[in-house]
Amino acid sequence: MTEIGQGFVKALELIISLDPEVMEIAWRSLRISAASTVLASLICIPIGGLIHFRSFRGKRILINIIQTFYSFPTVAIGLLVFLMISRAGPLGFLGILFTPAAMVVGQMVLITPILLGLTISALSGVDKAIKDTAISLGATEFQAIWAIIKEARYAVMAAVTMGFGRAISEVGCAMMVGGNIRGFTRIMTTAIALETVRGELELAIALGIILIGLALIINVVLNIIQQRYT
Amino acid sequence: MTEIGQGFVKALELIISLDPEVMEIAWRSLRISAASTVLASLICIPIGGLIHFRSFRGKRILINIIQTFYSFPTVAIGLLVFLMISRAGPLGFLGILFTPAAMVVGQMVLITPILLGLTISALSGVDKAIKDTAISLGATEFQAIWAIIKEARYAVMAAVTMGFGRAISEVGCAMMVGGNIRGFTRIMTTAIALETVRGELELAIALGIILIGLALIINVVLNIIQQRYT
Amino acid sequence: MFLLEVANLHQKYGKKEVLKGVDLSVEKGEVLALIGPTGAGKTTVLRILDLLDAPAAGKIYFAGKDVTRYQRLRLETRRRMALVFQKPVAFKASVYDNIAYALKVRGHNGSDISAKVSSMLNTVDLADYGNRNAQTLSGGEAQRVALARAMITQPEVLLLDEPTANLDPLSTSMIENLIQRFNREYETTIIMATHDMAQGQRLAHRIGVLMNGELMQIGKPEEIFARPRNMKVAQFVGVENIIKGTISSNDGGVVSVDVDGKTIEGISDYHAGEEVSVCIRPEDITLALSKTSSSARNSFPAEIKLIASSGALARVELGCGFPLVALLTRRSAQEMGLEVGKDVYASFKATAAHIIKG
Amino acid sequence: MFLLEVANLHQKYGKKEVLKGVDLSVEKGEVLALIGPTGAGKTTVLRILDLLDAPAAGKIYFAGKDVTRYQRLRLETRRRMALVFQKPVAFKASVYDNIAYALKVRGHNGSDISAKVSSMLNTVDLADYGNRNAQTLSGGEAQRVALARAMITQPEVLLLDEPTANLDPLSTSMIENLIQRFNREYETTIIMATHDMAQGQRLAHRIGVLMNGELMQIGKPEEIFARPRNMKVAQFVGVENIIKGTISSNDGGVVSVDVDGKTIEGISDYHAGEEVSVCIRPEDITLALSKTSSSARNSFPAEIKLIASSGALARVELGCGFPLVALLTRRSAQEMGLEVGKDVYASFKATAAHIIKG
Amino acid sequence: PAPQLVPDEPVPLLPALERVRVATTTSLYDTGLWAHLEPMFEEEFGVELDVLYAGTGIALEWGRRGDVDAIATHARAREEEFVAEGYGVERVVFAYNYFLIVGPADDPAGIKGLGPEEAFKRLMETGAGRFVSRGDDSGTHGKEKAIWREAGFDYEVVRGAEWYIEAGRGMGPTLVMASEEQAYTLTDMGTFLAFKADLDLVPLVTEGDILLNVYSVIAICPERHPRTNIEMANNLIDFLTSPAIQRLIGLYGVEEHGMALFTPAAGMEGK
Ligand SMILES: Nc1ncnc2c1ncn2[C@@H]1O[C@H](COP(=O)(O)OP(=O)(O)OP(=O)(O)O)[C@@H](O)[C@H]1O
Ligand SMILES: Nc1ncnc2c1ncn2[C@@H]1O[C@H](COP(=O)(O)OP(=O)(O)OP(=O)(O)O)[C@@H](O)[C@H]1O
Ligand SMILES: [Mg+2]
Ligand SMILES: [Mg+2]
Repeated sequence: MTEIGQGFVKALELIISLDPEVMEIAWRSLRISAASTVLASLICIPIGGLIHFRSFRGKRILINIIQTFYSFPTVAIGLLVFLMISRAGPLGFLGILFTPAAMVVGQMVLITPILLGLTISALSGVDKAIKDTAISLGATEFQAIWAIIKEARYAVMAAVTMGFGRAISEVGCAMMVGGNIRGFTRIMTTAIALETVRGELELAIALGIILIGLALIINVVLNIIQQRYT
Repeated sequence: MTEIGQGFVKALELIISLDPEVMEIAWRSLRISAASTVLASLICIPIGGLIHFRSFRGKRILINIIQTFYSFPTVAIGLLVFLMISRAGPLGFLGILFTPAAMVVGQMVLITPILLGLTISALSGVDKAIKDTAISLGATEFQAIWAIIKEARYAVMAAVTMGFGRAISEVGCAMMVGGNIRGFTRIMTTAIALETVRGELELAIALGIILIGLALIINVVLNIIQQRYT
Repeated sequence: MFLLEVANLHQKYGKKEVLKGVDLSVEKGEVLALIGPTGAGKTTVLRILDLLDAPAAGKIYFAGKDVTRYQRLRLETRRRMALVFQKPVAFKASVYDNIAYALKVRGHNGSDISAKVSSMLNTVDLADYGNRNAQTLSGGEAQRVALARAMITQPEVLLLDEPTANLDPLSTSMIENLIQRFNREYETTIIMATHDMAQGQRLAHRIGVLMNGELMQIGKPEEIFARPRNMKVAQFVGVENIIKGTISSNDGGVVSVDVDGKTIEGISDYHAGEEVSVCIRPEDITLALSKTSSSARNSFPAEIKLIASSGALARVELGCGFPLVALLTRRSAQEMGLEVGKDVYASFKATAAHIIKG
Repeated sequence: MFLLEVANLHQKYGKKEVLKGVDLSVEKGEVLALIGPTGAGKTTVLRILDLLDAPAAGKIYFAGKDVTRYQRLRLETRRRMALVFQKPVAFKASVYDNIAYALKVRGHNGSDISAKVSSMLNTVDLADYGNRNAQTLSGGEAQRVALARAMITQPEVLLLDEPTANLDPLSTSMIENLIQRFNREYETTIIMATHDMAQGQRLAHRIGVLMNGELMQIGKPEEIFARPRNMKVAQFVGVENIIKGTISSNDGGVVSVDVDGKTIEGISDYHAGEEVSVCIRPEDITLALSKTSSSARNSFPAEIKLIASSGALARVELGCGFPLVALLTRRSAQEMGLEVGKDVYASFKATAAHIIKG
Repeated sequence: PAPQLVPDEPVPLLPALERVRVATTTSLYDTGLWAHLEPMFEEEFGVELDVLYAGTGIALEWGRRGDVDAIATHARAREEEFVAEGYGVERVVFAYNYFLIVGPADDPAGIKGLGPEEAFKRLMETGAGRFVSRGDDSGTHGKEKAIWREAGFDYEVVRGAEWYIEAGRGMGPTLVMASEEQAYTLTDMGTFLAFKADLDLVPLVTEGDILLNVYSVIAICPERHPRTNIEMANNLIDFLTSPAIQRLIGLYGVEEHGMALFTPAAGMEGK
């Protein structure tokens, strides 16, 4: 347990000294996860809205399948994305394997089921009367969906937060498609994993603490924005 | 990409031949994740209800912190639990390191923030009038919380599904505290990770497919139960 | 040509038949009130008219066009109507944004929206409420916001589901004025569900009585109130006196009905020997302290059983061989010194005795 | 001793003062109606009485005990009451489970619950609805379920927020009967918010008029209706004739009020020279075709400006130097052949002219 | 030098800098040797050297798929097979050191000072004490299997034994597990030294030809994968086998551990 204490001390040291490598890794983690969360949200929230809004055969089954993919292991997703973008794969010509772009793609794939599923369940929480009201006031399908999303904005935000959390905290996929290359694709979690297997537990803990600190700051900022604009 | 096709074939082969090792690993994955999800739910749903129900200073901050822990990397959680239960750690005397019990504990820690956070946001989706109605009909605090949870049962179920999904799909923590010991603590995700580092990508994919298949079966069963009893 | 017309509307929820072949047509500028007991299907009809729900069977025509199924037409048509729900919900937004919604979805520009919303806020007397969170309004305020939200586009057809159910009398009359103004100024066609029959009478050109999924009767308010088509409608529209009897003679349209030996005279085409019920609205019964020689053909000595006051009115229950309820102003009741046990004469005209079959 | 008593109740939402010192006390078995315009604070009072919200200031006593703050007492006290909300929500469960809820939380056993619920379902005429999903009920059905859910524990105090706002007249009178039965059979104390003043009059022993967070007047229904304390109450309780004038003389309690040269006589303690308003309920004004020698001290020749019918009544607007509205039964209006432009005599007693300051 | 693109290949989405990728085995990475050498190489050739941390299996797989330009591993048989299949140009040895068997200080099976084959025989015969195996088909695991074979046992029988634990993980975690369980294990020198401070294990068997651990580097065959940066891969091989770098490798670790972690071995292809 002393390691945890020492980890804290080390974390403080790293932060105070603005250790350039740590800063760089943290910044990269943030950028990659933010990018994948934003992109995935832009895709998933409208699609989730559409799935919620329309009634069609197999809707329950579709939602079931989406929820099932919550359980898709990150290593397996990493593997799939790897097979797609590896030079021998169908998207190999893009040449993005072992680059940050690959990590963004991987994380997007990773959090898509969560964003979709949680968006749908957030929207199911909205009173059906809201939908009826929007439609009867002349909203088109998309306008009505947007109205429902706005009603459920806290829960949708929670879904996005969850997606971001999953993106920034996962390691299996990032390792697989990013390659954990120092100075290029090394992010907080792959760095932690590396320090752990190398036995540098204190450093691993310090990085973990910094990651959590970062996440906290982001959460607080998002919350302030949310409260300002509602 | 042919690997994915071959992975499917391999998965089918493994399933049809009822490969004893794969079956054993799958069954162990299931048991461990189910145990941790059930235990964590029993703790988190009531606590989430309480946090939602009561108004107290720092509530928003607390929820913020809980949401922040969505971003806690699984390897870091694994590390913390490891430090607690390793022989030199404060709970070392339990001797549970590298046992399934340790993995259950690790997964519980891992999914607690998600279960708590999603439970709280599920409950926030419930019309405040439900709380007032329950209370005015003479419900005690816990009875009112229970009524709210029942109102939000789909969203709470979605939270539990999400927790289970995260538990069964994560690898960092399981690897760290379980140790991936063949025949004892090897579960689907650690097995996939192992096959991947061994370069046995087809086998890894086959295991991933089996895991998803399992998750799908569980989801369908849960759904049927849910529909039967509502 | 009718502006809005429905033919043979059927609706089902699960196995329950909620509408059983409703036909209805409304002209431009008309106010139609749908009245009927709870669960009759009023809300169901309004939802179908607003093209929110598709009927299980039947057709809807708007301005002559069949709009029942064609998706593209539906939005277009719906934008020419507006529905205020029975339990209006507010968007989680300001009052302003709630009211502006219908304009926003139609792509109006900001300054136009802002002008229209402010004027609408004035109209519904909520000028200071623009920035209030619409979720914290009191019941009546919320109802007014919902009305404003629907009216802001000046729809051709306004569908109102119990528009004043949550309002106090002052607000009610404000809203009623608003509805009337809308109807007159913009020739808005209005179809409203209400359980307040007096309201129907005040506002509507025609009233439809919906019961158990069937349109029992539709016509001018006077007609519905004075000449309900059958027993159920009679009961529902407040005919408290429904007296069973047998026609003993029909003398050129003036019938005598035998009720336990007493004779009530009325106007009807039914023939001698037919079983009928005589309906007399309580307000059509006059009470006098002595036998007067009025023009009323029916006059019975009666004993007062009960007096209850309700608003400006006093409700007097009488016994005169058969039970009879009379309604008069509280003032006359007081002036006549009516009290339980007193003997009076109850009289009503033959034209006030409406005869129905059965 | 009062069963329920509140003293100097204040409530704030944000900066808005919603209750400004309300004092109220209710005896066991009493029915009190709270009337007031929308946004007056009726719902706010009921929520505080049910101990759902804590007041910003003030005290609540139940059976003499201060229950304002003590947590343990609050649950115990709350279980002796029940509140039916203005917009009742149903639990996502069957009608049966909704109604059973209050018994379940009190730990009653299954067979007891099942017996009570079935009997309650009968009472509110929803016997076949036990297994229905409570979320799909029509407006009126939902309201009845909410009432049943509250009444099932036979609470000592029943708080009703607009209990019949969503109901048709038949259901309304059913619910009113139910409320009265409850009050009589179990001596249930009832406090209800309503905007239907006639309902208040029918059901309540006392009526409180709440306006803008203040209890303006409280008293017997007759008192409130006939002798409103001030202009706002007068307007609210439907005194349509409020005529400004100056007292010219006071002759032993009988005052003459000068209104633009015409003189209205009334009963009052105010002295000559004071500015007053004369309130006359429209139903207290009699119309006659010729000048009659009735006991009415006030009689003015008048011209009919407008006639509108509303239910059993006709509302006649008159001009006689000042505007005057009279209410009479439709039948009398017809019999007298009233029509716009016709000249009539409008008369009312001095006792019907209620004089208020200002 | 400008990036060499094969003309009929589509232009990559993110061309950016010229990058050379080498997949390296964990034991080499964990000692910090790569971190030491990487800047020197980048400085000398003006490129970005991406060092990918991998197990032997996945490193070879990446090589087969053309996702890296070179691999640096320590599993001779598999490397030779890789070259024979035509994926690699040539196996170039650049360093070696020794594996060792470590275990709890009380040494329940009494293997201290024995040869590796005898030690394993002892473990099998006495059944006293436990043994943690990497179990991940890594170079180290391959070596362990070879020792079992030399000792005269069928590996399938060995892994069925009750005292035999298959960790299925990298070297570091396997050492941690052995320490926690107070068991024996086979480890490379570099990783053991790196973890030593946190471990409750001592070296027991350190001598024996079979314990030799040879590291080699292989450039990916450009005929198989046209986009291989063969020029830089060759530069890397030349760099690692250059006398200056060989000398540095021979000195690496002396400062920190008091002993060299590697012996330079350029030209010793027969090992
Ligand atoms: N979704 C639904 N599922 C099942 N039954 C329904 C559903 N919606 C309405 N009903 C039933 O259909 C009937 C008609 O309902 P509707 O809401 O149209 O009545 P209403 O005339 O508007 O009554 P109210 O005056 O009480 O609002 C009722 O018996 C109601 O219970
Ligand atoms: N949560 C809240 N936040 C801000 N203002 C509120 C809130 N709840 C109520 N109010 C305001 O308090 C005032 C009193 O509301 P209340 O609901 O008690 O009125 P009411 O008399 O019940 O009216 P109604 O007849 O319309 O139901 C209203 O002006 C309302 O807008
Ligand atoms: Mg309705
Ligand atoms: Mg209210």
